[in-house]
Amino acid sequence: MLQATEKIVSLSGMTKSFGAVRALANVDLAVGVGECLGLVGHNGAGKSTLINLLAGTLAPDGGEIRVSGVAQAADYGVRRAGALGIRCVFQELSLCPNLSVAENTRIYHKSLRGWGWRRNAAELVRRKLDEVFPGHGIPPHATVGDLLIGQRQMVEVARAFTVTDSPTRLVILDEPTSSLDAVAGKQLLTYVRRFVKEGGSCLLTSHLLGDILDYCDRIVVMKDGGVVADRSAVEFDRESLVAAMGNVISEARIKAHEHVTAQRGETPVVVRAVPKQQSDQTALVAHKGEIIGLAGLAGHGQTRLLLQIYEAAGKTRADTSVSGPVALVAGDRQTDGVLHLWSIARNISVRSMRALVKGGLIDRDAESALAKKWRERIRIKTPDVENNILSLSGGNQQKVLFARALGSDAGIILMDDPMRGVDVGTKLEVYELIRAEAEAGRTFIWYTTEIEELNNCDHVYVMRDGQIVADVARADLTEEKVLQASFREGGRA
Amino acid sequence: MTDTTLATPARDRMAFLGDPRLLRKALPAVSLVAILIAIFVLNERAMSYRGLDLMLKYAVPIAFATIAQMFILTVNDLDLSIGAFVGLVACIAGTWLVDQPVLCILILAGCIASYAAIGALIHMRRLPSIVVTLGMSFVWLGIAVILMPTPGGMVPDWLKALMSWKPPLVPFPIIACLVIALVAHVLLMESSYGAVLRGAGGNATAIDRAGWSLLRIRMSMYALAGFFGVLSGLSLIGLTTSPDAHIADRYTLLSIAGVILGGGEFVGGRVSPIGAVIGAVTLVLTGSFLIFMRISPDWQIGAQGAVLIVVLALRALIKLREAK
Amino acid sequence: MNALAARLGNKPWLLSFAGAFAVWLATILFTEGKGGGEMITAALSFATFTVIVGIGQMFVITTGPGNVDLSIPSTIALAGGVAMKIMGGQDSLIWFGLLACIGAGLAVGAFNYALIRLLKIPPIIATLSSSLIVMSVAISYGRGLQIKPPPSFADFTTAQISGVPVLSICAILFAIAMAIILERTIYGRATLAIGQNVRVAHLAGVKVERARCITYLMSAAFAGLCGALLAGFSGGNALNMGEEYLLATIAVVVIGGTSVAGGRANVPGIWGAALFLYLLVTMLNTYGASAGIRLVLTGLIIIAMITLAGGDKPSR
Amino acid sequence: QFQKSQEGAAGKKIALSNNYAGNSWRQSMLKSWDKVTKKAVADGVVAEATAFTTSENQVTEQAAQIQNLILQGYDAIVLNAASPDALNGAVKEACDAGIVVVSFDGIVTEPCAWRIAVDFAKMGEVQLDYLNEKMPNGGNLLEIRGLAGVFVDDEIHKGIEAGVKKYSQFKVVGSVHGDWTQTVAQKAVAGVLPSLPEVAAVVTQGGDGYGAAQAFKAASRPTPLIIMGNRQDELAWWKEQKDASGYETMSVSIAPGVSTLAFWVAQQILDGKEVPKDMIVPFLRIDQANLESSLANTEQGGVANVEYTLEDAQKVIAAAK
Ligand SMILES: Nc1ncnc2c1ncn2[C@@H]1O[C@H](COP(=O)(O)OP(=O)(O)OP(=O)(O)O)[C@@H](O)[C@H]1O
Ligand SMILES: Nc1ncnc2c1ncn2[C@@H]1O[C@H](COP(=O)(O)OP(=O)(O)OP(=O)(O)O)[C@@H](O)[C@H]1O
Ligand SMILES: [Mg+2]
Ligand SMILES: [Mg+2]
Repeated sequence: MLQATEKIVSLSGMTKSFGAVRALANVDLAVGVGECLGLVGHNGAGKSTLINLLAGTLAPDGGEIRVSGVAQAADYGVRRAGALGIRCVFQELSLCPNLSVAENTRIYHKSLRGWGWRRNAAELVRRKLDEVFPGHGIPPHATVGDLLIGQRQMVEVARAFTVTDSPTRLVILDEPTSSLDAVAGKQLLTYVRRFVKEGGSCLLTSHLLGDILDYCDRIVVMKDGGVVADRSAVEFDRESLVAAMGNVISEARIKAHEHVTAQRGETPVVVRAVPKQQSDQTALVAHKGEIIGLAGLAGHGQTRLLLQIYEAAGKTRADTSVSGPVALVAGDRQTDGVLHLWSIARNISVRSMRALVKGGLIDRDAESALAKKWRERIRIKTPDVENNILSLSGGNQQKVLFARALGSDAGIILMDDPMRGVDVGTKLEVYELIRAEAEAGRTFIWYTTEIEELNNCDHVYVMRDGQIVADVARADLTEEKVLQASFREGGRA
Repeated sequence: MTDTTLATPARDRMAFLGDPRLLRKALPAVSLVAILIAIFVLNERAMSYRGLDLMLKYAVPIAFATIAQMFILTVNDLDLSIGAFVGLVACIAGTWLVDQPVLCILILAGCIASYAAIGALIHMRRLPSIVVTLGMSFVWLGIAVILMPTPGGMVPDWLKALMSWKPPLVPFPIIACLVIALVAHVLLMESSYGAVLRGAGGNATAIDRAGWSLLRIRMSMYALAGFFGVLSGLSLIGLTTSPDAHIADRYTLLSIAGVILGGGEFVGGRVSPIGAVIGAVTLVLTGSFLIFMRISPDWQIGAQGAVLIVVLALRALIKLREAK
Repeated sequence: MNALAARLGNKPWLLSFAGAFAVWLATILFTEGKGGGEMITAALSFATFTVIVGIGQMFVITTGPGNVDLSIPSTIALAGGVAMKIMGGQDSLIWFGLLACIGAGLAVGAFNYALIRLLKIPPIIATLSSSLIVMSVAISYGRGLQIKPPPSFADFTTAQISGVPVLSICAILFAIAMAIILERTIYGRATLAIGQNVRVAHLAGVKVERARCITYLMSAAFAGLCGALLAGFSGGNALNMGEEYLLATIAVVVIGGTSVAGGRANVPGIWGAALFLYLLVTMLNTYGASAGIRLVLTGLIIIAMITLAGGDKPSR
Repeated sequence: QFQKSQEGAAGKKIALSNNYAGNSWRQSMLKSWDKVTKKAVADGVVAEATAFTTSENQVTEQAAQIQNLILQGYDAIVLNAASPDALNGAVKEACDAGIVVVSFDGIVTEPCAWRIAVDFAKMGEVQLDYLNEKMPNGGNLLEIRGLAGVFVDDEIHKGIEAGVKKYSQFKVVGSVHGDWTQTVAQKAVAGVLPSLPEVAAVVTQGGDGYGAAQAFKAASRPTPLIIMGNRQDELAWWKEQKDASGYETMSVSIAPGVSTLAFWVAQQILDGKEVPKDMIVPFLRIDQANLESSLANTEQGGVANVEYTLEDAQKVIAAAK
């Protein structure tokens, strides 16, 4: 009884299966009042499924949900959860792209009605955005579809914290920082701390273990649909957390690359691109076999530069020249990556169809073999590559997009913050894969919002306001340098 | 050189503030103005109260039908039955409105209710709207044919009088179109529930997760479509003064074309009521334009197509310039 | 019931065949078995034309919402006229006539695509406009006069082998080829990918514009071919001979299990739906219902069938 | 006398409002109009006689077209209406603007307009009269109707119904809608044919006889007596059958050239002549005897036609008085 009063929600014996896949097996979880609970686990461990049960968007096969100690009936759903003050920011964003930021806020609050509802909604969300993400620069009347993915993420997070008639008691954030740059990510986590300090509760998942370790009070580790560890955050360090998740990695492997310092200019130039908005002639230059990093705050033209290079593939234009075929790993899965009606296999093979043609027709065996090969190589968690792609967890969908590009014949691979939602273990393996491919002659241009990832690059360009503002060699790379270039105001380079 | 390079980032920031969106919104109006100017050049008599009144009379029922179609398109469905439905409404009103107005209104209310029921069926069984409404188009037409095997019937005088009303200064069709556009705009674009309705077209899951009933939303949209379909049928017989089962067959295509001309899209809940009305009026005016150009009958049909293409090509030009 | 729906959901085309069979059964129950075979023969003959144009429309609809070819009826009229005029009733010119009708179709398709690509006109309005222009061309080219097909061509289009029309056999082979193209060629996959999401397809390396171009060319070419065959079958071309195919193509494509939202297509379903629609009209004609009742029942039966099948479920 | 008429109508503008151009009958109609009015304009009988066609066979488009013709300032509108009632609003508006409206073929009921009517019901009835003569013992009939919900279809059907009532030895065993389109008729007939008993005769509405013959042939059924609709292909087929086996039938329809009659009537009205509001134009009937001559006068692939002169028009007007 006493325990129940201090828990905002407690789940017990939660079970959920999707066909033959057992996503959750008898999971217990509780979030305390005024607590920030971190939920970690490998891709496909069952985090999002658990969150969906808690938010009421999925019905469990078995188990009990208690909110503030009250057992919920079988008709527990989003409406009930909402009424109880449970708000959720899902992994795959749920904003209406055709509506403005303010209108999307109205959708969330039935009480925003009558005269001036739009102004009230705009004011509500603007104030919350200012509070959570100072300096966000998102106009409340902008249409969400026009926003960058990071901005959309900010809007959705801010919206979850807005309050009208019923209080917000528990905010669930499923990988909220995956699309945010480092600065916005920190802003959010700082706000979360303030929120729990004022008596709110928070459930947070992330593959950035540092964030979890630094900002959560307690950490629950999931593995293969079950909870394997549940301890106070101070009892974990990075090493032990990773170990609990079932990945044994050595920091040595991360560092390994630092010794290899490729000399620039030894190989031919394969990409040269001047950003459209560049005021001088500074160009991004990539030599064959290099890994080029693109850094800077989210939304400063990195994705646009990648698309500029993508569009110029095989052509020579005044500002961009690209030699050889190009493949792209999208980071914004929903709008840039996933073909939602297709199987995993077809989603992988779509970029390589030409190579799979035998006698005028696509060879199905070869297609399936390609998919299976990549399932093994980057461990896409699925019983059958013929399953629909949406049956995969978010991180595993991202792996499919990796497989699509890496499995293709492209010599140049563009990556648009490709590790969104990919777990630690896989990330390290993919880093290694990328290095191996680069050594074999592939060129990578890699936009990332995680500054640590830049360590894998041979050369880094920092972008601001659509322009390249810094050009940093591997040897000179420091976090300060990148951040400084990202923020510096004043004279153009 | 320096000028342009310095200007770019600023313009980009402007663009972010919604500039291209505004321009895109203005495109339908551009087509309308272009065709109006062309008509006035060909025939200055058209540039008068009487001229506008004559040319635009038949735009009123089409505008209603287009708005009806727009409500359906908002939730990513397509209504292939609106033309037949308008025809049925015309026949129902022609049969009963004079003698038994109360009964007639009840029947028309029943029609609107059955539209809502179709929406519910489509939603609950997750059916492709296009097949269901195609089936319904046969049903509506069939009922109309049973009701009125040969054209005929009575139209109340007040309805005729309303549709041929000549208010001072501004011709009635223009007033009517403005009112239709504004009412639909307020319903869908300005009201707070309108945002929810459009949101259902943009991302139904998001709306569902926010706790709204998608069933209710779809039923509302279909009921609204039915309501505007009824208004279309009534205004149409007010003009023709007599109904006919096939009277509005063409409205199905015209209404879709009107919404699209007005900048609406087939999916994603991106529609514009004002644009839709402008689109409908533009379509009607292409017909007038043709009559003012004397073309041999062989090519008159084709010329209607050509006018549409020219009007839309104008927009492409503007878009192209804007892209640069 | 649910199990049935689930099974049909996996193979949506089965449903349209089941529907066709059911109406056929209902008809011959009424006639006490009389004329069942002949009815199937007639259904096969007439479904053939719907299938040929329907497959073209299917590819267009598959490329995504808003894509639909409204110029099919006019193309049929134009190409039928072109073919008959070039054949001029002479057996020796049949092949030229066939080439010409396909050529006429390709020309219309190229025009449609140019409107869509170069002038950025939404497909539905582009094909609507071009249908009007094509009709004018057909009128001024043929002046509304009917020209008879060459005897051998007429014989070929109406020939039967023990009750099975030769043309239907050809159309079945054609459908099989198209199903293979859809599922197993780069073009087919590209079309399916575009229909799901153009942007994703483009970023996944799909040649978007190439596939769209082929799609519109194909749809018009099939309509052109159908125009010639139809003129051969019915003893001459006519301006209004394609009118019924505007709604019919959309109907068979969608009833056959192709998704209007794009990205999911189904070739066998088109055959089933074409047979179903034909036999449905036959059934109601046989029952002798009045026109109004017939229309109402047609609508209700279509809705009932699709409701029985249940909704869109994600497939592979 | 001709001189005088020029004074009144010369300088006046006449428009033809047509709602459909997609079949050979309408094409013939437009061609006749063109031929006769061109000469009339050249002779100075009227100042202008332009034909206008809508892109779809739709009441609403034609109504809008009439509104625009009013705006264009025509003195007379010659009208083949898509609906007898639904254009009344537009026609009334035209009359109020002082425009003479003459409807033909598809006539309108608005009292202010003139009507050159065809007795469609009669067209249906004569088919039965003929059949009664040919087949005193009667038999089964198949009826091919037009487009459901259109008044012409209903009128002809009523005539056929009346005929069947009159001659009770006939029985309609099947009825399909052929939408006045050969391919549609062929399709519909092919569908019901297997379920029908022996058919002695096919009664039609014009334009679908050949399609019906094709359907009977495809089903390997004996060819019944099919009433034809004056189209060249039908007449040619009839001639072929006649030569081969002595096949006998009849053919009725309206001559597309009735548009020229309407033109002359409009001209007479503009000329100040007193013209009664309702006139009747006989339909064009072809029998076994005049088959050859009619066929010879009909363009390949066209429709049997008659063009009218001013004198013909005056006769029709006189007959109506
Ligand atoms: N709709 C579905 N159909 C079939 N299987 C599903 C479905 N949703 C999830 N799964 C499966 O359930 C398991 C758990 O998925 P879940 O999305 O909860 O993982 P996750 O821990 O959130 O992973 P990630 O870190 O990649 O987001 C996975 O194996 C996934 O493939
Ligand atoms: N961001 C986007 N959103 C939507 N559609 C897009 C986007 N980018 C590209 N497209 C579509 O892709 C088309 C260009 O595709 P693509 O270059 O693949 O065509 P293609 O067949 O390769 O042509 P070409 O052979 O000339 O290169 C555009 O016209 C557009 O329809
Ligand atoms: Mg997840
Ligand atoms: Mg390309």
